[in-house]
Amino acid sequence: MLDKNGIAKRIAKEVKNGMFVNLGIGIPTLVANYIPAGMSVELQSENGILGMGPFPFEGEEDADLINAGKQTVTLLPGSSIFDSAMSFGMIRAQKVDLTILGAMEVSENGDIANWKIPGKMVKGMGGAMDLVASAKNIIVAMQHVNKAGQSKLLPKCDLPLTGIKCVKKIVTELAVLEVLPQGGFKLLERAPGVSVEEIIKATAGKLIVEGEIKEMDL
Amino acid sequence: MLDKNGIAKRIAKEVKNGMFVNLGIGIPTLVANYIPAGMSVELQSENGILGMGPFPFEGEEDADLINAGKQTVTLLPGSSIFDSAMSFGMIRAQKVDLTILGAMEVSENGDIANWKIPGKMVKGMGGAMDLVASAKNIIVAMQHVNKAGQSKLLPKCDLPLTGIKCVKKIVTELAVLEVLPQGGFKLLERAPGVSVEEIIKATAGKLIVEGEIKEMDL
Amino acid sequence: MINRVVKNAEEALKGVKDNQTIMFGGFGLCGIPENSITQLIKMGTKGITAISNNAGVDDFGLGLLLQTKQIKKMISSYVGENDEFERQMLSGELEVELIPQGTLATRCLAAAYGMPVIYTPAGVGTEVSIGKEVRRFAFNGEEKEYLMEKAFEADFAIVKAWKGDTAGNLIFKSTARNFNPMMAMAGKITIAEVEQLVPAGQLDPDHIHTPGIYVHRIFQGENYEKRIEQRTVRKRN
Amino acid sequence: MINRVVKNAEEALKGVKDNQTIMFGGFGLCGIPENSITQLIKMGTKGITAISNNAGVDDFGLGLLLQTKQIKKMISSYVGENDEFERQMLSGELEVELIPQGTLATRCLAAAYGMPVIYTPAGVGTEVSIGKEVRRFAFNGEEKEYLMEKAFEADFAIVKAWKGDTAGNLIFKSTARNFNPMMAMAGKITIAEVEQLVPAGQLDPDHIHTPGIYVHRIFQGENYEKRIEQRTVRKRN
Repeated sequence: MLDKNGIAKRIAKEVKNGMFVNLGIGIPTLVANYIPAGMSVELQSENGILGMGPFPFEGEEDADLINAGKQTVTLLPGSSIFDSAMSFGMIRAQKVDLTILGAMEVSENGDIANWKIPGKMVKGMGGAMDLVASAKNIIVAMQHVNKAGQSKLLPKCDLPLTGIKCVKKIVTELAVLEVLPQGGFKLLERAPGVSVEEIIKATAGKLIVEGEIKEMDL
Repeated sequence: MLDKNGIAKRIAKEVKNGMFVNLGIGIPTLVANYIPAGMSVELQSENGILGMGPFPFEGEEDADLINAGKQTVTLLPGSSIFDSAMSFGMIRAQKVDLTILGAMEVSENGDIANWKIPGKMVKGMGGAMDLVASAKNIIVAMQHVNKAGQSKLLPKCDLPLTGIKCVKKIVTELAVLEVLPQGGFKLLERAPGVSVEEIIKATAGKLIVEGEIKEMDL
Repeated sequence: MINRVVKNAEEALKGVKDNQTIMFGGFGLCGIPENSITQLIKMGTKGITAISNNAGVDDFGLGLLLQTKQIKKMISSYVGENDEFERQMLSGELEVELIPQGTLATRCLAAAYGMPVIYTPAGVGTEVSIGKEVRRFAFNGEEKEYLMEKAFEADFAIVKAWKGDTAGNLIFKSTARNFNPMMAMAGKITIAEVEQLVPAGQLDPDHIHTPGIYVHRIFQGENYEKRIEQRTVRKRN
Repeated sequence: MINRVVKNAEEALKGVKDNQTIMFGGFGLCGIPENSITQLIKMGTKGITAISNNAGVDDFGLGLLLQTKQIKKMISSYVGENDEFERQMLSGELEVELIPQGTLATRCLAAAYGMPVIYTPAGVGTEVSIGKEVRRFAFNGEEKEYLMEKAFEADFAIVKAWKGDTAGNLIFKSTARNFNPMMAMAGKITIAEVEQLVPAGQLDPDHIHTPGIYVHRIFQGENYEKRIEQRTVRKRN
């Protein structure tokens, strides 16, 4: 079973040379720590950065330079700053190659719910609805089951949707799964020490298990 | 009767302090020469300038700095440069207060034709269709009659239209006329030495003459 | 050059009335018009419909106008980090319209560029699409559904820039740019406060983010706090 | 940083095939991609559909590609100043689609910003509106008709910038900016030639007009002529 850093590490393997990547808040943010040093990748932050760098050294924080999570960050050489219209313009025009974000629920046809729990204070969708509606490649990083022990990989989302038919891949503490175009979670890899049976038990939506399922190579 | 410079000089009186103005090619360009020195006016050139200045001194031409007529120009203090999308964005959003352009024909309901003569080589509408469709205040600078002696102020335009119901005022070598919202050219002023009868004769569209028509004060 | 300078926030905000719609630039606490917010509190303007990506924090930014109950409605994409906001929202005192961040940005752009509506795929198939026109378009070899979203109409836009000149031209610094340029272009009347106001001619025309034609009133702000919402750092090794 | 640099025009234009749609930045002869036009002539690429505000003059700019009959169709707003153009157009060898300049710019912006269509009032009631959806919208207290115009789809966009860096970021100089930024953002593959190519990190991120994400190939151009179409001057007194 993976911890948060393990999930991030596994997702980092999906990041390829030359990609522009948008990382959501939470586990996705950790992915940046596992991108190999020699790889050419640029991080987009939807408040208006391309080429976002790590947190600043202590004492070098700039109130005018934050990321979409409102954290102080830095810029790398070759970075650029732009306004929010251009930022979401480039997201809609699919210039960002890969979007990694968290979710509360994903359905077997790729719907995602990650912004609202009825009855609880709703903070808003931020840029998530724009990202999931436009991105050509969306990977969800999340726990396989919620705190109540219920599967978050469902036949149909119960929570209000953020976007429909958009999730391509899911990485959880238990497994890597692909969402098939015709529907269904295809099991690709098991987390170290996790059995296929455990994954079957934790998956409420249609799970497709074909052939031998290899353990992740981290 | 006015010459081209006279028409420009009369139109310059329509320019008020604090206006952003777009001047078309031909007579409208001359208007800039007659804006009083102390007046705060900024010229917009639709290829991407606000605060356009006069032609450069000899030897100071910059190939990268031209106006919409492709002439070398200069920038005044407080000027800004922007791309064509923003330029026409500000035109559509009616940020430009006054548009002055030439015409081949104007109809009594304010339609304008100034881009195409069937059977002749058509060069294109450039930015004229955008300007006339959006500008809140459009003044046409033109000759009252064409070279064949026919009136250019018509009941209905014969030539292909550039825009509909948009012209607010017309200044010709003979007169200043307002296009009424309900239709019709209302005669406002006569050019020096021109009689109302001459204007009536030169106007094919509905002309409204009420009370005494004063001579222009230039 | 058309001079757009006014003396201070007081003069800049003249004419702002109760029950108007006001755009506020900024993302989180970054690039917010601090002086103008303070002035609105002084003026006590009520019933504000605020178009702003966020709602500040309890004791800073738009959170201050929530404490004084001057805001009637928030149109935002994300409104966490604010207890008083939550209280007013749950009690029904405050009306809240949550819309996708890109939709918020693009509805500003639409107003700025004289486009009455735009189409975006954001929110298709979600509750955001309720009551909106859904239309299929093919674009770049992919056919999908889009929502029609309307250009904002705001009585005032209040933005914060780094540098500005007397002609109203604005330059933003780093991610304090965010929503400021589009809102500056979208307001019926636009008010800009700047950290540095310079004479016209001192800014390179090629560096200007927002041309002065969009900025009706500009003033030199003072005492900027520029609070950091989430101070994240790494250690030197 | 993702390196976007290619050696020269030859390498930059690899993959451009006959019968493709290409956007060309520039207004008149100002800010046109001179090196790439020369390279297209060398390559002899035929059947080009060119999206460009103008068509150059007889012996410079896109006029050169007209002389070699490599252009099948021009989508432009204004095409004067070119005898060969006129001859080919009147003889029917060249297809010409004239559209309003703002529509041209905004159809680029639509592609750049992932908006399948936009609405503009330009051309309502004229022959430009033929075959297009006309729709009434109210905006800022005025109700009027708008035409629906589609985002361009271009296989390549070829632009010219003043400075660029190895990450593909572009800065334009003065009115050589014109259509270049929108086209750079609108091409499926975007090629940028620059007068000065500098290492990533040398351009101020706040000054960049076109972020490198939009620019797939960048190269240092050479021998820029930058011809002036209408040299207008005043005398010193």
